[in-house]
Formats: sequence, structure tokens, C-alpha cells
Amino acid sequence: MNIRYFAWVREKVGIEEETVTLPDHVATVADLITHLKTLDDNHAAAFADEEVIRVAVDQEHVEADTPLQGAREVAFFPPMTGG
Amino acid sequence: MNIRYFAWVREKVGIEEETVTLPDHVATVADLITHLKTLDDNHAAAFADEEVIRVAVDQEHVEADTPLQGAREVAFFPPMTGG
Amino acid sequence: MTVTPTVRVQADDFDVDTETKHLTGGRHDVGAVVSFTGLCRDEGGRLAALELEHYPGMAEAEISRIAEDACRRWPLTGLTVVHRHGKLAPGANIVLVVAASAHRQAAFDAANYLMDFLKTRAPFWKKEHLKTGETSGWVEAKAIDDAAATRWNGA
Amino acid sequence: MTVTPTVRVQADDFDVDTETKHLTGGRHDVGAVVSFTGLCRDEGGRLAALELEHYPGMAEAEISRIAEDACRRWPLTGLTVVHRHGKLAPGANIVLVVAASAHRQAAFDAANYLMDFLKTRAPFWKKEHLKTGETSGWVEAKAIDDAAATRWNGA
Repeated sequence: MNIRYFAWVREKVGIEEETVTLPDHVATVADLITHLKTLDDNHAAAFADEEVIRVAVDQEHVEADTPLQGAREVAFFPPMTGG
Repeated sequence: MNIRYFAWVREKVGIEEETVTLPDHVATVADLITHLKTLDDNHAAAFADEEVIRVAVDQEHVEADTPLQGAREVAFFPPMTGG
Repeated sequence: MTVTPTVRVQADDFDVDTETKHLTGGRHDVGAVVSFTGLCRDEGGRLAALELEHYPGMAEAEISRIAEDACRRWPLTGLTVVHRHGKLAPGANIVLVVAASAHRQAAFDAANYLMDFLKTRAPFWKKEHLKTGETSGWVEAKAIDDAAATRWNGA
Repeated sequence: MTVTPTVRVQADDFDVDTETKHLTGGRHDVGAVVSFTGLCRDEGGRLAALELEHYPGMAEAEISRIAEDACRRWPLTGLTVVHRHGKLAPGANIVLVVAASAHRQAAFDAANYLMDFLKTRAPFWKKEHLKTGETSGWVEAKAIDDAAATRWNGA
């Protein structure tokens, strides 16, 4: 699965984009976050305050309980400040 | 006193502007309208539906009970449709 | 300290870009510009032109009073209002309001307020000229416009 | 039938006049055009630039979803949204919304709605570059922007 990071989430993880192979027990966005936090210290730091992080699956905003089945791309980022 | 008319009030009176000498009993805008209606048929027709007519004294919107003392110019017109 | 609005009543056309640049050029404290342009519609192909009569002197004075009210109500960095008079063809510009502020809602609200009170208080009257060559008479004021203006009471 | 909005995300500047003429040129059914321009402020002389990061693809898709919502909610004759990305100096344009309609309140409301949801839903993030040469970090989302977006619920 393709994972993308933006703004300070990207800076903390240290990369813009990565491909992650999902373990079987990862079914939802929340499961994915739990898994990513185990990868290394940077991921753990980026998701330390996970309540504030927003998620998009295939370029649409979703909530943490959204299933990942069929998803091609998941993106993590802080609350938006455009406009 | 200088009297001005606009839009259909102007068309009904038949003139844009006139100078009227006020009789002593004309103290307010309402008194002035009553007086103007006596001048001729055109004035009477213009003010027939006087509830709908708006008034400005010295280029400020006023109500019918406004005193005319010190006024230089009174204007009569229909509700505005600019913008 | 409130800004002094720019108010013009003219037969000539106006240019939104020029008026906007007057409010933003060379400054770095403007975060939001809202412009409203009112145009002449042909009412489904019925109209050849709109003729705008106005009360010279009072038109400028009344628009200035409304614009100064807006400058007191909202923290604007600039406000420009231009209203045309004379005979205007469908598609032509009629009125322009440009409101600038540090923040977006002040600019939106001020421009909206200006238009509501221009409609009900600025001494302009529209006469319709039909494509048939006839004059269909004076446009009647709408109750909905009065209602729009009263919504600002106490707001 | 609702109109199809024009949505662009670009590094280049935009021109309000050009975008407005796209919505009004050659037609006689547009009575009102409301444009909103968001500009980069220097925050009291503190900022050298704002850097706008965006999520390519999703930025266009999300703005299009908001714009299509607006076209369903109000009887618009046209709607254009342009959002810039990259490093922008104080005074530079950031975002443009132009809403056209037969009637003024639809144009005002649609432009206002677009801005409220762009702020809270379009995937853009602002980083501040200070005049001191430092980066002061990412701009934080404001609770007032969330509140502004929720006011449209059920409206």
C-alpha cells in the first residue's frame, strides 16, 4: 500500500512517500496507524499525537474506523490551513 | 423652497424641479404633500398614492412628520431600485 | 481609526482590477478582498437596455453614509463603491463594491451589507427599455430587498 | 441542471478580471458576480514568505467536491476556484473564488461557502518563513475556521 505524508507529519516521518506491506491484522485506518508507529522512532514521533492527524484514503477524507480494503493510497497530514 | 421629483413621480408631475413658496400652515413634509396636491391635476395624480412615495430633505431620507424648518431642498421619489 | 471609503457615481464603466489594486497595491496587511459586481440582465431576452436615473449629490452622499457605516461595523483596510447611471445595455456593469480586510468574513459581510443598503437606500431608479422598442416602465422595488436590509439590525 | 465549476491548482498567479470575464463574457443572464481573493499578509512585518504545500490530485478533487456542492445548493451561472501553491511573498495572491448568478445573494453565499470549506477541507498547509531568515513552522488550523464551516449545516 502506498503511504503519503504532508506538512509536519512528513517532516517528522522524514519521507514523503513509502510503500508498506500490511500485516493481516491491519483492517482499518486506526490499525494502520498502530502498525506505522512500530516501524521506527520517526514514525512513532509523527503519530505520537494521533488524535490531531487527518487521513485521506484514495484522496478522500476519512475517519479512523474506515476499512482499508481495496485502498491504493493512504495519506496522513495535519489539519488543513489553505485558503 | 426647491422641490425635486424623480422617476415616475417626476413623470407624473411633468417637471424635474420647481420652486414653491410655502403657505404659513405648511410645517412638515406631510403638510407640504397636502399643499402640492392642491397645485394642479398633475401634482394630485403624482401624490395620489402618497403612502408609497419616499422623501428626502436636503438629500437625506426623512419621514412624513419631519419639520421643514431650515430646509432648502425637498425631493419626492418612488422606492429606490438601484444596485 | 476607520478607513475613508471611496465612492463614485458615474456614467462611465469601471474596472474591477483597477479598483482592487487601489486597495491592495504596495501593502502587506490585506488578507482578503471581496468584490461584488452587479450587471444588467436582459430578463430572458426581453430587455434592450436599463436606464438608471439618479439623484445627483444625494446618490454620492447616501452611498457614502452606507459605506461609512460599514467601515465602522467591520475592521476594513479599504472600501470602494462605484455606481453607474444612464442607459446600460444587457451585460453592462451597473455597480461595484470592493471591500478589503485582514480577514475574510469582514470583507464578505461588508460587501454584502453595502449591496443590501444600496438596493434600498441609494437614490437610483431603473426603467426598462424593451427589445420591441417600447418602454415597459419603472422597475418596482422588491419586498425581498427590504427584508435583506433588515437582517442587519442588531447584528 | 447545475453548472460545472472550473477548478485549478497552480504555482502561477491568477487574474481576477480574466476569470470574471470567463463567467460573464457574451452572456446576458448574469446579474451578480462575487469574487473573493485571499492574499499573503506579512503579519505585521514578521513574514518574508508563506510556503504552501499541497496534496496534488486530492487538492483538485477536494476543491471540485466543495465547488460541486455549492453549485447544487445555489442557482449559479458559473463558479471558478483557483488555488496557488509554492512560496509566496507578502502581497501575493493565494486563492480566488468567483461565483456568478442571476441574483446577488446566491453569488455571495456560494463564494462565502467555498472559502469556509476550502479553509477546513482542501489539502493545503502553510509554513511561515520569517524575515529573520528562520522558519517559524507550520501555521496552525484555527477553531474559528471549523466553526465557520459548521454554520452551513442545515442552512
